Amino acid sequence: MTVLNGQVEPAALDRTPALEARDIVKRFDGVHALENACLSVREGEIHALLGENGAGKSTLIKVLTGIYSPDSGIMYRAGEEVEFANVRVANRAGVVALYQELSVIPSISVAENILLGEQTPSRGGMVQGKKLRRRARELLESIHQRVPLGMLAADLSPVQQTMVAFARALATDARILILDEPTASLTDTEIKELFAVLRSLRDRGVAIVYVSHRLEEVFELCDRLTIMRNGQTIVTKDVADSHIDEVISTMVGRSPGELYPDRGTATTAVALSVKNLDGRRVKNVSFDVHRGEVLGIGGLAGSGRSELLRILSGAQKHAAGEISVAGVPLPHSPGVGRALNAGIALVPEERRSQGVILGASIQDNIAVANISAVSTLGLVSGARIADITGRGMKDLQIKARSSRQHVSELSGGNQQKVVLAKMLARKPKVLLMDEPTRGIDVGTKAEIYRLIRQLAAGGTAVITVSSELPELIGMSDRIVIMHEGQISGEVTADEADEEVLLAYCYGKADSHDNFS
Amino acid sequence: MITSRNPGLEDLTDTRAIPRRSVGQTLLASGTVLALFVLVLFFFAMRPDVFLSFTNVRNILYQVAILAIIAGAQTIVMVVGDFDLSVAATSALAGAVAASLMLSGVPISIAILAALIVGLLIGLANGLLIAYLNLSAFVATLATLTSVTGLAFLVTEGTTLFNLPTEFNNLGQGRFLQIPLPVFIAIGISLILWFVLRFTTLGRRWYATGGNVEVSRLSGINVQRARLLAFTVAGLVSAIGGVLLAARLGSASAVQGEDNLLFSVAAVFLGMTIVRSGAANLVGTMVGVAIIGVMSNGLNILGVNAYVQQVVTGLIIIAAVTLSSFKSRGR
Amino acid sequence: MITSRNPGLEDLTDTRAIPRRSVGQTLLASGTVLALFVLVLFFFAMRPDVFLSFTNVRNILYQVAILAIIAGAQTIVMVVGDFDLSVAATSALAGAVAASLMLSGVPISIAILAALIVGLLIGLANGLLIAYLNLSAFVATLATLTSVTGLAFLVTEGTTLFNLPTEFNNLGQGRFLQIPLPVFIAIGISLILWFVLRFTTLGRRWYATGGNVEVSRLSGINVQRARLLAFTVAGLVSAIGGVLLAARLGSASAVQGEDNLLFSVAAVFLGMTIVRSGAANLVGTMVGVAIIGVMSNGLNILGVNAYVQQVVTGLIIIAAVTLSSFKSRGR
Amino acid sequence: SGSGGEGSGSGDGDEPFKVIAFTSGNQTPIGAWWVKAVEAKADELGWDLTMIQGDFDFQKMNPAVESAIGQGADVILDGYTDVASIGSIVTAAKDAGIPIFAMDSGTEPTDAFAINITTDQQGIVDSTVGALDESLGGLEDKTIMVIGHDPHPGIRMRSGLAEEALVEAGATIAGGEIQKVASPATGRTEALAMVADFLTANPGGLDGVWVGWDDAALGAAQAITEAGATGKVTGVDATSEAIAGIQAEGAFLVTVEQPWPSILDSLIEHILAYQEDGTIPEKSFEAVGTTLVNVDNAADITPSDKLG
Ligand SMILES: Nc1ncnc2c1ncn2[C@@H]1O[C@H](COP(=O)(O)OP(=O)(O)OP(=O)(O)O)[C@@H](O)[C@H]1O
Ligand SMILES: Nc1ncnc2c1ncn2[C@@H]1O[C@H](COP(=O)(O)OP(=O)(O)OP(=O)(O)O)[C@@H](O)[C@H]1O
Ligand SMILES: [Mg+2]
Ligand SMILES: [Mg+2]
Repeated sequence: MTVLNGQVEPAALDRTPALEARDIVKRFDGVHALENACLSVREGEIHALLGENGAGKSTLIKVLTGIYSPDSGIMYRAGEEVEFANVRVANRAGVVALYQELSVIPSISVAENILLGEQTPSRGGMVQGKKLRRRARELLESIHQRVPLGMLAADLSPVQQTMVAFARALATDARILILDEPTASLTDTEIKELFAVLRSLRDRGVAIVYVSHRLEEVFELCDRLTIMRNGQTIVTKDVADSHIDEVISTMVGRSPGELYPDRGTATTAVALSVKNLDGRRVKNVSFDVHRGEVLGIGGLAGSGRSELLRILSGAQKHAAGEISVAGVPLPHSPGVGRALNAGIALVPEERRSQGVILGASIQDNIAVANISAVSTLGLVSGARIADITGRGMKDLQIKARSSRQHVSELSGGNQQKVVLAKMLARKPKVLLMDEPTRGIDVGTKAEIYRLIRQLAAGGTAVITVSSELPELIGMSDRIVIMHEGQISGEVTADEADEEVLLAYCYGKADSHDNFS
Repeated sequence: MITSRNPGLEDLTDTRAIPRRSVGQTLLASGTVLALFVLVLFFFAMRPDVFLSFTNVRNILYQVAILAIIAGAQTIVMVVGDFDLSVAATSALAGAVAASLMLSGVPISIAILAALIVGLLIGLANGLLIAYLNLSAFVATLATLTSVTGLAFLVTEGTTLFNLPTEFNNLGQGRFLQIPLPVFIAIGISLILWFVLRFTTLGRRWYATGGNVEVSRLSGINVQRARLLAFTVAGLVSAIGGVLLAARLGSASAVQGEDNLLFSVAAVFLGMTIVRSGAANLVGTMVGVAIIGVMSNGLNILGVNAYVQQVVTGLIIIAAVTLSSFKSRGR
Repeated sequence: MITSRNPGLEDLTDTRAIPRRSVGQTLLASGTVLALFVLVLFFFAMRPDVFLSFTNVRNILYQVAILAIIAGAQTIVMVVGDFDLSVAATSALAGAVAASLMLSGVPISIAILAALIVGLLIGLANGLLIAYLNLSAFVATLATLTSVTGLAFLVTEGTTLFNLPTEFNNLGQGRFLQIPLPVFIAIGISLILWFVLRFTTLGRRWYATGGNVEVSRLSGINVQRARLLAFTVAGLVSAIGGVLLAARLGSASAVQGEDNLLFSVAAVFLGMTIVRSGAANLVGTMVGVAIIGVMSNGLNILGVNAYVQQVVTGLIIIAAVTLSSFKSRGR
Repeated sequence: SGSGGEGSGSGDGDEPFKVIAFTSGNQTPIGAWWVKAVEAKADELGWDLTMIQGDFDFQKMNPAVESAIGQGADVILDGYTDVASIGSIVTAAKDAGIPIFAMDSGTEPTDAFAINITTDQQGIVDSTVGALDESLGGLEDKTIMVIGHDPHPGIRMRSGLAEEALVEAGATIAGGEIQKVASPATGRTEALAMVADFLTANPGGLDGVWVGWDDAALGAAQAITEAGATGKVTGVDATSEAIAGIQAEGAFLVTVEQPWPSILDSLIEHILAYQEDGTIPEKSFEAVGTTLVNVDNAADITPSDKLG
């Protein structure tokens, strides 16, 4: 591996790159988001852009598409120096991006979402409605999606929203297509369809930049990769010449340990018991979790996992059923406050809309879930907030300038850690985590797995929902699978393999016995 | 590997087969429209001889015509997700400018043109402050409201300007087929705005911007220009309303039509409840305007004391909106 | 404990070691505060003999005391991310209730208590509509504004009630150490609100709710109760302002202090520009109130024509806010 | 007298006569005229004048006036500001021992003022109701609408008197009570809608509209004209628009001219007497007569918005 500090490997220069960025510097208020970042992508390749959370990938993309103007650095489009004043200019130059965690406009229809702005078919300022729907349908069909065109985007599931946003990116005649963690909230069918589309685009000569924390995907899909660390480009090389461990160690600047820590030994004391729970999407669910146990919950998108966790955490009302913590039954639909006091804490699925207050500081975010803990007689103690924040930031290695930095300025992974920190400060008996590693880099993932284990070792019962089967198998002691709101199967981690789990995911509950 | 289908969604093999609710269905499903019907029925039951008579319906239309225009302006701004507190002040200034120019001998058409340009410029100023200098719409238009009212006082010298040319007054007081001209003008402007919002790329851009500025910006919409245009159009339309109000009253004062501000906002809010997306929309606004018009006319006809009317007006607005929020929560 | 470290991370062993900006630094860094200084300097330069004299400063304080209280109420509601358009109307009704009870022989303290309860109940109604029935704060308080004004007209029978007991009037007109009592009361209420917002769990809950309702709910905050409380407190504080205004003027009318609505919103908005987070905050609001007070007093002292004053007021608000938006964009 | 202004007048002994003048209504044409007229008089008489304009915002005006009082003055001049709204000023003036000379500042005698000269409300009502009576050929069984505006004490008082007079003359009050306009800013449109709606609900059922001030009367007249009805409208104020309406001989029947310039003149006389030797007027309340403006004398009347 040729590590050239801040330099692109000479091999990359043999053809005129479709898009090249050299020595890009971008600072925010003292944060060096990019420090001599370089990227060079060729026509007809899928180019992975890798790096841990906060490495500067999203910032680089925003510079490449004219959203941020760099403090210094040069960009070339097909060998010509360019400056993109705004997104439109970049789009017209054929550079189009699907941005991280920004997808659809909820209040307008699917078709309108797909063909926004300059893409809207029009004549003389008038929208051509028929053409709009036809184009939108074609685009959706090209990614094998069937979403009603007239539906409001607000009514779509998260998966559908991502696919609609992807269709929008395809609507532009992109010569350079940049995708910032497109698969973070997708399940495997969509991922496969996405990959097929990306490959066919590549074959048509489109240059694709692909950001993902799922390295298996990168090795399956990409031709070359660029690794960033702390705002700098560390290396660009062919995927064929790379090994996954080496990529990881380059990303994090040290050699990777085991991704999944060793399992612990669960006790037999029941921490959480759920009996005959019924809700909108959840039907007759019963199970127990023990102290010190890690229970994984799998299933297809929409199978009701998130709703189950939301009911358990008191965030959503339910129709019937009983929940008890350490033998003590909770009142019906207790509300989040009482569930938290009883020891159930939820790390929700949608970080930005449910997990953190973006416009508030890290310490204020942590305080929100711990108001009673940091106050006496209704008065809040700044020292105690600083104390639990300091501890949380240290324990979870939150990367930030200070505890007063706004969460909106943190990278996705660090935002997720803030959510974890605020809930862990409650010292929950039962920790519910909905897709806790979505959008999180491998290094941080390993940290979170270790943290989960460590919590379990301390007696916490942990329930994690995940759509990634290897993750489910790797970190759980026991796995239950949901199908259309019901538990369709349960296996211990030792006997789990992906095939069995998949069968349960589709509700093929033929084989096993031990349903609770 | 997990493979999945679209969650919880009926299998929609043909996307065109989705039952689209017709406009009629949408309207009937809305609590706000229901509230309007209830009001009409109530007043009709109380005064069957009068309330739905031709004269009275014409009366109602005449009384709300200018509010409808101002509410149309407000709708556009609220489509892009902002507010305009200066609509009524702008309309008053436009009326005052037209009147004062006509009184000083300027031809009617030029005076009207000047008034419209003044409205347009105020809208432009609002738009620049909000879209390009990133001021909050609330502060910016609050400030404009203050300054513009001051200007209107300066233009009118604090008095009521009158003795406007008859042809000008006819614009507001003339009739065609027994219906006052302002009603036609209000309908015409509403249709144009409805058309622009619904069928033009500009309208789409406004809705996208109002739905989510950031996504719109990242999708290559020039959101700054979209917002600028929305405020400019609102200024222009408000000015039309103001000129018409001056013609309708045959006079112009600095505070004329002040209550159109709050009523226009109320109308748009009432109208927002009739669509699923909760976005401002012209049909809804007109329903809101109708509620306000019917309410005030009906209470007048019943001879309800003015102060009690005010109390009741507030309660009816709350009832209408609550009704539709129950409805939509039912989903 | 987790052993891996994030490379390239400053060792944050002690987060408290982060340099904290002092209140003074924060204030000085803000364009809005700068605007206030510029205004003060300008008027001082124009009339050095008068503007900063004890009498005039006292005058300014006296003139803004009640606005400061109402703006405090507005701040709380805006902290939870809402608006209250009914603050001024509530204050007028409270003053009217107190006055009318006193005139009918009810003891002063009971009359005041009743007025405060009326304010509290209006706030409660707003809160219930908004937090529990999910009405938009804008519509709900717009409706309350209308109804409450109607009630105030009914209570005063449209007139100005006067001849209030001297002890009552002293509350608004008396002095202590040469400073009028309302100034002390305004300072006291502001301090209490500032303290509540800053140091109590309730304040935290309000800020969290305003930051993101859903996140707050999922963090175990009873957001409905938080919003209900915010509106209720705002109603109560507005009522205090209203009672004080009645005592200050020695009279009560239905529309008394109407302009406190727009000015209170303007003050809070001006104040929001002084903090990084852009959230409503009491210190900022007081800076906003000061800008409004200095501006209006200064222009009066310079003998600026009333209409021109209005024009200039709008321009100064725009200038102040623009100044701070430039500052913060510099980042 | 006067508690000694700070730094005013460097000459010994004969400091200029210090006068504080205030009005709440400077955004009305009459208010604007008053400000100019008082300033002119002060110039002429060599007064040291402090003029405070309140713009109906007592929260702002009262402290300004009181602080001027605190700085000392000989006389206070109140134009058009209801005694009800200036309780705190009255108190401050009493404490400082400064008399208030007022015009049109309340409808009843009060010891708040050294004198308050206003117009004779009963006279206004008598002449306007009389004109209606004459024009309609008697008021017996006629339906007359009375439009008032409570916050203005003058309008409120004369509306009440008009209601009494009309009932006494045998007329029916349309709607059973005085119709109230809520805001002066929208008075004309409110009155327009009120009359239009009443006419629809009771076609041909309105013989006349008695309105407390011209702006709303113009709206009422317009409603009658538009409905093609025959009723007559009376107003008060003698604005140029009302005078023009009367001259057009349409629905607008009469209005009333209130002699503000001569009232101001006699108020100044009283002040000069006080300046001379501290004479306080004998009566603290004076209601002067007004002129009915009808089609015969309309051309000779100076409109109230053209005084300045
Ligand atoms: N608007 C901003 N203001 C201040 N700092 C910022 C801002 N945007 C990004 N940063 C900082 O810049 C650095 C790079 O962030 P960026 O979002 O580019 O990381 P990333 O590689 O995309 O991470 P992830 O994988 O978590 O998405 C981070 O330290 C982040 O805190
Ligand atoms: N078809 C849909 N339409 C609208 N919203 C949906 C749909 N499907 C799922 N959602 C939303 O997504 C969230 C998760 O739903 P649910 O609990 O059923 O799914 P899940 O098993 O967690 O799957 P995933 O979160 O991966 O979609 C819910 O809050 C739900 O409102
Ligand atoms: Mg990123
Ligand atoms: Mg989920």
